[in-house]
Amino acid sequence: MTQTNRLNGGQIDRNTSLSFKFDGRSYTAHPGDTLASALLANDVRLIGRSFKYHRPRGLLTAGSEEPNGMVELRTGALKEPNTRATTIEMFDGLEAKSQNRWPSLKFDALAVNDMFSNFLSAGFYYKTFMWPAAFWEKLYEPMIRRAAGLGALSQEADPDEYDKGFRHCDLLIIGAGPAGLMAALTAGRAGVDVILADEDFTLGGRLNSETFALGDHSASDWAAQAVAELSSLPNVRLMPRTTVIGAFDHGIYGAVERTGDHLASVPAGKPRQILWRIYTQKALLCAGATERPIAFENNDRPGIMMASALRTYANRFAATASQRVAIFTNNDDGHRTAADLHAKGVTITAVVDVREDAPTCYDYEVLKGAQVIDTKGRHGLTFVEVALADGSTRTLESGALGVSGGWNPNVHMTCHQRGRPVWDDALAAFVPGENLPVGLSVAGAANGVMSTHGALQSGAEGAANALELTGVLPDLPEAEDAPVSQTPFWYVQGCKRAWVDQQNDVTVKDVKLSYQEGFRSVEHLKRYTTLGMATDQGKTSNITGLAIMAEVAGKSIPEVGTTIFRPPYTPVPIGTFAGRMKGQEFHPTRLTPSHYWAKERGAVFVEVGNWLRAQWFPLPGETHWRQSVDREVRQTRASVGVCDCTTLGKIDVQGTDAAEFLNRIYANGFAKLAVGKTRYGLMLREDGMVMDDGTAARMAEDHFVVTTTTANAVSVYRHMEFARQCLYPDMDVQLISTTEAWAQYAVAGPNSRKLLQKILDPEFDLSNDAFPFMACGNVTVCGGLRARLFRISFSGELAYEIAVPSRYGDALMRRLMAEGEEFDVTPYGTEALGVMRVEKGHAAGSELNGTTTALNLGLGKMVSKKKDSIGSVLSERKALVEPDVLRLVGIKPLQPEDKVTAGGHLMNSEGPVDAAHDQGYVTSAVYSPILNSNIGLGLVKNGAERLGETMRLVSPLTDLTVEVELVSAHFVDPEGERLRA
Amino acid sequence: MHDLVAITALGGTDPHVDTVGGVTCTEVPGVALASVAARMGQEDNTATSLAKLIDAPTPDIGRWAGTTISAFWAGPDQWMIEAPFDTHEALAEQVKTAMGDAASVTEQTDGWTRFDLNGDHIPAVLELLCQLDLRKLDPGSAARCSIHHIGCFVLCRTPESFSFYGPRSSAGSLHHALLTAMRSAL
Amino acid sequence: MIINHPLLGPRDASEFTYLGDASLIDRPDWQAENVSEAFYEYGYLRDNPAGEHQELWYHEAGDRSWLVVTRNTLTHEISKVELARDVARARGRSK
Amino acid sequence: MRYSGFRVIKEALTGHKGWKPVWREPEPKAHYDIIVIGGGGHGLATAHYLSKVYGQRNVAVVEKGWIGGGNVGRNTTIVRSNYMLDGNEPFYEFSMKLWEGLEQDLNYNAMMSQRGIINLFHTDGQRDAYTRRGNAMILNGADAELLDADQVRKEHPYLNFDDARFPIKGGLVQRRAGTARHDAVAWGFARSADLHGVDIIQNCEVTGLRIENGKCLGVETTKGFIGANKVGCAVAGSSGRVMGMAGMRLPIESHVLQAFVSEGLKPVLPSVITFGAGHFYVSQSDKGGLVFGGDIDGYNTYAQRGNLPVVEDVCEGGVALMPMIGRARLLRMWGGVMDMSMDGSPIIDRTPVEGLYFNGGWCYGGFKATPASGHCFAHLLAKDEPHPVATAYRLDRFRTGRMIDEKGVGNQPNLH
Repeated sequence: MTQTNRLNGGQIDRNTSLSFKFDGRSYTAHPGDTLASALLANDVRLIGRSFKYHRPRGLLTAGSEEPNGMVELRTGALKEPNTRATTIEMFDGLEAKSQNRWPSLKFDALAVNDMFSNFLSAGFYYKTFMWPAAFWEKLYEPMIRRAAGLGALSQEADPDEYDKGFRHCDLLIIGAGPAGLMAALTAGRAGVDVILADEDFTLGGRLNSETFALGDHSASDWAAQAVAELSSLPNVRLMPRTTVIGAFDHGIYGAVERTGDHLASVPAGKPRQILWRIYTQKALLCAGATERPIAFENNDRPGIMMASALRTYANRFAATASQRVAIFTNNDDGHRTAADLHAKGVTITAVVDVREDAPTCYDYEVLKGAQVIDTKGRHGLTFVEVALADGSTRTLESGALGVSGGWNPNVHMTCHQRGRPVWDDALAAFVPGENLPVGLSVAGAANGVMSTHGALQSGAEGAANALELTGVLPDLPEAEDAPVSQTPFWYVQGCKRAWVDQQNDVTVKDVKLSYQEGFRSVEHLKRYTTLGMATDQGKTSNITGLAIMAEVAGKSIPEVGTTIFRPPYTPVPIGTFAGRMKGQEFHPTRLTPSHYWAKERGAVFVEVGNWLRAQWFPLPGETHWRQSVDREVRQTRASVGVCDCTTLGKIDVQGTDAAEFLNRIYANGFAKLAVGKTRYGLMLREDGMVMDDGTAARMAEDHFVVTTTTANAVSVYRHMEFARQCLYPDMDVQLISTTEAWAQYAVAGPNSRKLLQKILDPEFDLSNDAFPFMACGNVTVCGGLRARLFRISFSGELAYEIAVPSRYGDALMRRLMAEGEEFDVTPYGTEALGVMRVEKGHAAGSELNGTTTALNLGLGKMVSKKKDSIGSVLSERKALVEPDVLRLVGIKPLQPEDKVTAGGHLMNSEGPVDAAHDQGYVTSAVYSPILNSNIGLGLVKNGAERLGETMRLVSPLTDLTVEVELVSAHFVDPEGERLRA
Repeated sequence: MHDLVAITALGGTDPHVDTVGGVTCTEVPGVALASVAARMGQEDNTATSLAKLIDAPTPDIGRWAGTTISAFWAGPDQWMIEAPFDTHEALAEQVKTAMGDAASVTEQTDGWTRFDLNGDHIPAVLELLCQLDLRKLDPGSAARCSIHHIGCFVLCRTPESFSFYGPRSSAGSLHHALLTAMRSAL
Repeated sequence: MIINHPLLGPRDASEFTYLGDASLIDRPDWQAENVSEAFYEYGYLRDNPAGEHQELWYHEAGDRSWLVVTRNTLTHEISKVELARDVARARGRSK
Repeated sequence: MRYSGFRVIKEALTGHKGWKPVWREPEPKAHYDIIVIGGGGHGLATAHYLSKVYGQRNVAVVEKGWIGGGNVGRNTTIVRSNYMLDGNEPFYEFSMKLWEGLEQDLNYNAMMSQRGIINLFHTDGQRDAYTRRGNAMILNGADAELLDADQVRKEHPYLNFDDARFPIKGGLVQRRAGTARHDAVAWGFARSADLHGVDIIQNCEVTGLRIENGKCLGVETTKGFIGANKVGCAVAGSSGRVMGMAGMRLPIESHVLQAFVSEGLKPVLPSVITFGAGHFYVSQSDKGGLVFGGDIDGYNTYAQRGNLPVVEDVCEGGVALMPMIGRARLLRMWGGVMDMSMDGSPIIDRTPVEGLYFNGGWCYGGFKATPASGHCFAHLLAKDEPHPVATAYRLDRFRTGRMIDEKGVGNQPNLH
C-alpha cells in the first residue's frame, strides 16, 4: 500500500524502504520514521482503545508524553505491551498490534461501556457492587479484574539481556534541544567532562520539528552541526536514545539507554538497554516543554492531535494525519502549525482561535473568537463543529484537528526531591520552584523561556553558571525570539464528555463530580478520578484538570495545589533495573574447596546462603535420600566420616587485647583460655538474645582464630568491628576474615584419629594426652604442607577439624578418602551433619532463631556475671527469666516410626488444642538411624523441668497429631565420653 | 616438600584465559597474599618496616606500591602484601618477621582469587562493573568496590592493565561478571 | 546517596551498611546502679529527629570503617562525616 | 447519604446532580471528648469505631494535610493475617474478620479482594519456620495451607522453576488474604465517621500538646487550641515528632519504604506473592498495574522518597522470581515514612501522660491492620483498657522483655 499521507522533505531516508506490520497488515516506511509517523503516512489514524470506555483512539502527540497511541510491539516472548508508537524507532520487519480491544480494533465488544458511561462516572465502584454482599467476591470483582489493563504480557521469560553501569561527569545536560546543545557547546569547549543525554534518537529536540532558521542554517542543520562538533570533543559524551529517569540524592541520576530497541534483534551478548547511574555535582535540565490540549466535546477522536505534533510529523517525518486539517488554538503557536502544513500542500480548513485579536492570515481562513464545540467521526475525525464569534456555527470537513492550548514546561525532574513548581501567570503554566535537587539548574523552555533565542541563551548561561565558567560565552546564532502570546483557555464551556485524561477516560464532568463530592485537593482529585495516573503520568492532562478544579472551586490554580512528579520520567522495563542479576546470576555463588570433587562423587547440593554445600553423597543403588543420609551417619559413628565445613566463618583476631576483646564479645569467659586450647563461645546481641555461637582457638598469647556459623559470618564480623571501633576504640585488636583462605574439614568418628595420623607428618603426636579434647595447633601434613588442627566435635564423636590452604583442599579431600578406605571412610553432607548434631543436642540455626536466650537453650550458666559482656544486662529482663520460659528439650515419639514435624506445636496430653494452650514448638526434626526413631529438638515452656512428660505434637497444617515424650536433648553419649576418647 | 596438588579458584590445574575484543582476562593463581595491620600505637613502625619490605614508599590510602613484593592499602593502617607464589608461598611468615611485634599479620593467599585484564578500552568494561570514578583510577590506584554484589579490590597497574581480587569461593561468579561485561562493552 | 568518607572521599551509600543512631556508641557502664534502666534506654529509645541526625554507617564493601554521619532526615543533606573510632574516643570511650 | 443500587441508577440517569460531599468540612469546636491526631487510615478507622461501636459522638480527627494522604494512600494494599506469634496473630485475624465485613459496615466499597497470598520458601529451614507459622495461624482460627513445589507450579506456572538461583520448594498460603483499594478504605472510614457526627478537620496541623501537671488538656494547632478529655495519636511515620511534643522518646525510628507500580496489564497474577529468597512482593491491582515492593531503604528518614539501590534490589528479586515481568514497565515509584518499632510489632497503649494515648510502630504492616487498629484504639480510648486482642501491644514491653519479634532480628528497626 502506498504512503498516501507522505509529504515532501523531512529527515527520513527515502532511498531505503522498510516494511512493517500493524494488526497483521503490511505497510512500508523509511529509516528515520517512528511507528507513529509511518502509520500516519500510511493513512492509519485508529490505533487503540481507551482504558474504561474503549473509545477509538489515535495519536495525540509525537513524543514520549503520548497517552493514546500505544501498541503491543514485537511478538512471542519479546512482546512489549503499552509501547508508545510515537517513540518506536522504525526497523525493517517491525510488528505491532493494537491492544485493549476484542475481537478487533474496529469492532470492540467492550465499547458498550461507552453507552453506559453515565453509570461508570468517577468513583462509581466505591458506591456500588455491594448488593448482595456475596456477589462482590464471586461476580463483580472478578468481572472488574478481567477488564483490567491495556496490553498483555507474553507470560514467557524475557529473552533479552540488560546491563547496568556507572558514569561520572562534571555536568550532566538533560535534553538536547536548543538549550541543551548550546549548554553542551559552552561546557564542552571549556574542556569539562560533559554528558549530554536525550531520549530521542536524533539530537536537536524541537529544532528538528521547526522550519525557522538559526543564523544562516535551517534549525535542523544547525543542530546537526552542533552535534558534529560535540562528538569531536573528547571530554563530551553524547547519549542519544537515553532517558534520564530520575534525580536521586547527592547528584546521582538514573538514565536508561536504549541500545537495542531500534534493532530488529539485539546482537548476542549485547544488552537491550543499560541502566546508567550518572554521578555528577552539576546537572542542567533542558527538557523543553509539552504542548497542552484544550478540552471540548468529543475531543478524543482519532485525528485530533496536538498542533505541535502535526508540525513535527510534517516537518521532521514528512507525514500528515490528513490532507484536510483544522487548527484549534488559544495562542500564536497554533498558527505556526497551520503555516507549516500549508507550505507542505496540506489544506487548512480553518484556524479556530479563541482570541478576538488573533493574527490574520491570507493563505487560509482564521476564525477569530471561535471555539470547537463538537466533532464527528466514529473511527476517525470527519467533521469539526465550530461556534463562531457571532454565535452561529460552522462545520469544517477535516480529517485532522490540531489543538494548541499553550505549553507546559517539563519541570518533572525539579520535583523528584519534593520540590514544588510555582505558577507563572504570564505563561499560564507551572515553572520550576524552590527545593530543586542539589546541583540541578534549569534552562530553556523547561524554565519557561519559550523562544528559540531565549533557549540558546539560557542554555549557554546555565552551563556557565553551573560550572562557574569565566570569560565570554560563545556567540549565539540569530534565532526567532517571539514573545508568548496566548489567552489561557482550558475547556469549552458547556461541554460534558470532553476528555482531560484520555488514557484513563477522565472527563471534564468527572473533575466537576470530584469537586461536588468533596474530593477537592489535587491528591484527592488524582486518586478519585485517576486523573494523571495512566502510563503518561498526566503529562498532557494534569494542568487542565487542575484548571477545571480551580474554576469550579472559584480559586486560582496555585491555590488548588500543584501535582508533583515522581521518577521515572517515562516508564522503564523492570528488567532494566534488574540488569544481569537474574536467573542463576541473581546472587553470586560460593563454592567450597571440595566442590569439584563432590560433584565427581555425584553429591546432591543445597543452597546455604550463597554457598553450595553437599547435602548428601548417594551411592549406586541408593534410591532415596534417607538411605544415603542414614548410611553416612552410621558409617561416621561406627568408623569415620569427613565433612567440608569451610563455610563456617573464620575470623583472625590478633593484638595484645585480643583475649579481653573476646571476653566482651562472648557471654562466657575467654581471658584465661590457655594457648593451644579451643573454647566454645556464646555470642549475645545487646538485647540479650543469642546472636551466634562458635569456637575460639588460642593459637598464641595474642592470636585467636574465631569461628562463626555459616549464616552469620558477615554479621558477626560487622558486630566485632563495631565493638572494636565504636565501643572499645583503644583496645589493641586487629580483625580480618580468613573464611575463604582455609579449606576446613571435619574428620569425625572413632577412627578419625587413626585416619588423621596417616596424613599428619610424623613429628605430630595425636594421642589423647598430647592432643586432648579441645586442643588446637599448627601442624604440617602430607610432607610439609602447613595446616591447622582443632580437636572439636559437632557430631559428638571423637573428631577433629583440619584446615589447609584452600587451593590444596581438593587434594586433601581426595587424600583423606584414599587413606580412609581401610576404615570404610565416608564423606557426609549437611543432612547427616544435621542428624548427628540433633542426636547430640547441639543447638543450631533453627534454635538460634533470634528470639532465644542462653537460658532458653539450656546455656544460661555460660553467661558470666563476673564481667562486662555484650547482652548480659538485657538478658536478665523479667520476662526473659520467668520460670515458665521456653527451654530446649529432646522430643521422642512414643511410636518410633511416628513422624516428628519441625514447626509443629506442643500441647499438653489432655485439654484443648488451641493457641491459648500452646506449650511450645518443635525446632528441628530428623530420623536417627542410631536410635532407629524419629527425634527432634523443641522449645517448651519450663521444659527443663518436664522431662519424661508426654505431650501432643500437633501440626494441623500438615494434618498430624503425635504423642511424644520430652527427653534430654542429648540423645547420644550424654556424658560425652566418645568425644574425649 | 608436600605432595598435594593445588587447583585454581576456577577449579582447573591451569589458569583460565579468555579474550574478547582485544581484552584478555587471565586467572592469576600465582600470587601469595598476607595482610598487615598495625598494632595500637605502632602505626609508624609498621609503615617504616613495610616500606623496607616492599622497597618502596608505604602506599597511601587507595594506592599500591612495590616491585617483587608489593603492597596495597586495605584499610586504616592495614595493607595487603602481594608476592609471587612460587618464591613466597610462606609470605605470611616472611612478612611477620619483617614486621616483628609492630603489626598483626595474617595469611590471605587463598582467601582471594585474582583476574588480570589486559588490553585497550578496559574502562568501557569497568564502567559496567563498578562505581569507581574511572577518571581517578590511574596507575598506582587500589580501590575496593562491589562487582555484581561481590566485594573486590581493583588495582590499576597501567592504563592497559588491571588486577581484580575477589573472594576465592566466588571466583566463578566474578569470572562470569567480567566476561559478560567484556562481551557487552567490547 | 553519597557519603564523603573521611579517608576515601565520596562513596556510594550502597557500599555501606546502616546501623542507627550514633548514641549506640554511648554504651552504659555495666556496673552503674540503674544499669537495667540505662541499658533499656540505650537499647530501645531513640530521638528519631526530623532534622539533623548523627548515625552509624559501616563501610562493608570498602575499608571496614565505622563512620558517624551527620545527615538531615528531611532533606538527606549530609553535613559531616567522621570516623566512629575518633568520635568514640572524643566521647570518652577507651578500652 | 446512603449508597444503594437505586441511588446509583437514579443519579446516573439524572446527571449525578444529587451526590453530596462524602464528608463535611467543619471548623473545629473549642472542646471535644476525644481528639484523634492523624487523618490516615488508622485515625479515621479509630473515629469510625469510636462513633459507631463505642457511642462516642463528640470526637474530632485533626489532619495536617488532606485525609488519606499518608501511608494509607501510598502502600501496596495487602491484607493478610499470617503471623506467627501469640501477641500478633489474634489481632491480625480480628482485623481480617473486620475486613471481610467492611463494605457492609461502611456502606462503601473498599474493593476488598480475597485473592489469597502465598509466601514462597526455598530452604528446609524456611519450610519449618512457615510450618510453625501456619500452625499458629490455624490454632488461632485463621486459615493456612502448605503447598509443595508442584502445587505452587500448578497455581503459578510463570514463576521461575527451571533456572532459579534459589529453587522454589513450596509456599505457605492464606486464601482469605488479598488486597483492598487503599484510598477507598480511608474515604469509607471518613465517610462513616462523618455520618456518625465526627468532625474531620483537614489542613489542621498539631503544633503542640497542652499538658499541665501530667495531664493532656488538648492540642495546639494551626487552627488554634482545641481542648479534649482524651487525645489519641495515630500518626505513623510522624510518631516521633508528635510524641516528642510530650517530651517522650519512643522505641521507634522513621524509615522510608518504597513502593512501585507497573503500567496497566491484562491480568496475570491470581494472588499476592512474596519471594522468600529476595526482597520482593507483588500483586496485581484491579486496574491491571503490578503493585510491588521490597525492603525499606534502611536509613532514618522523614522524606517520602527513596533511592536507586533499593529500586534495583526489588526489581532484581522480581525478575529472578518471575522472568516474564522483565518487559513490563515500572510506571511510578514513591515512598512512605514507616514507624519502624524495635521488635517489628505495633504499640496501642496509654502513655505516662494522663489523657494521652499512642497508636504506632506499625512498620510496613499498617494497612492490613487498619480496621483492628482503629477498633482496638477506639476501645482503649473509650474504655481505658486494652482490647482483648491487643493486650500485648504495650509501650513497656521492651523494658520487661516481652518483645513480639516475628523476624527475630532484635532491637534494630531497619531489619524488621
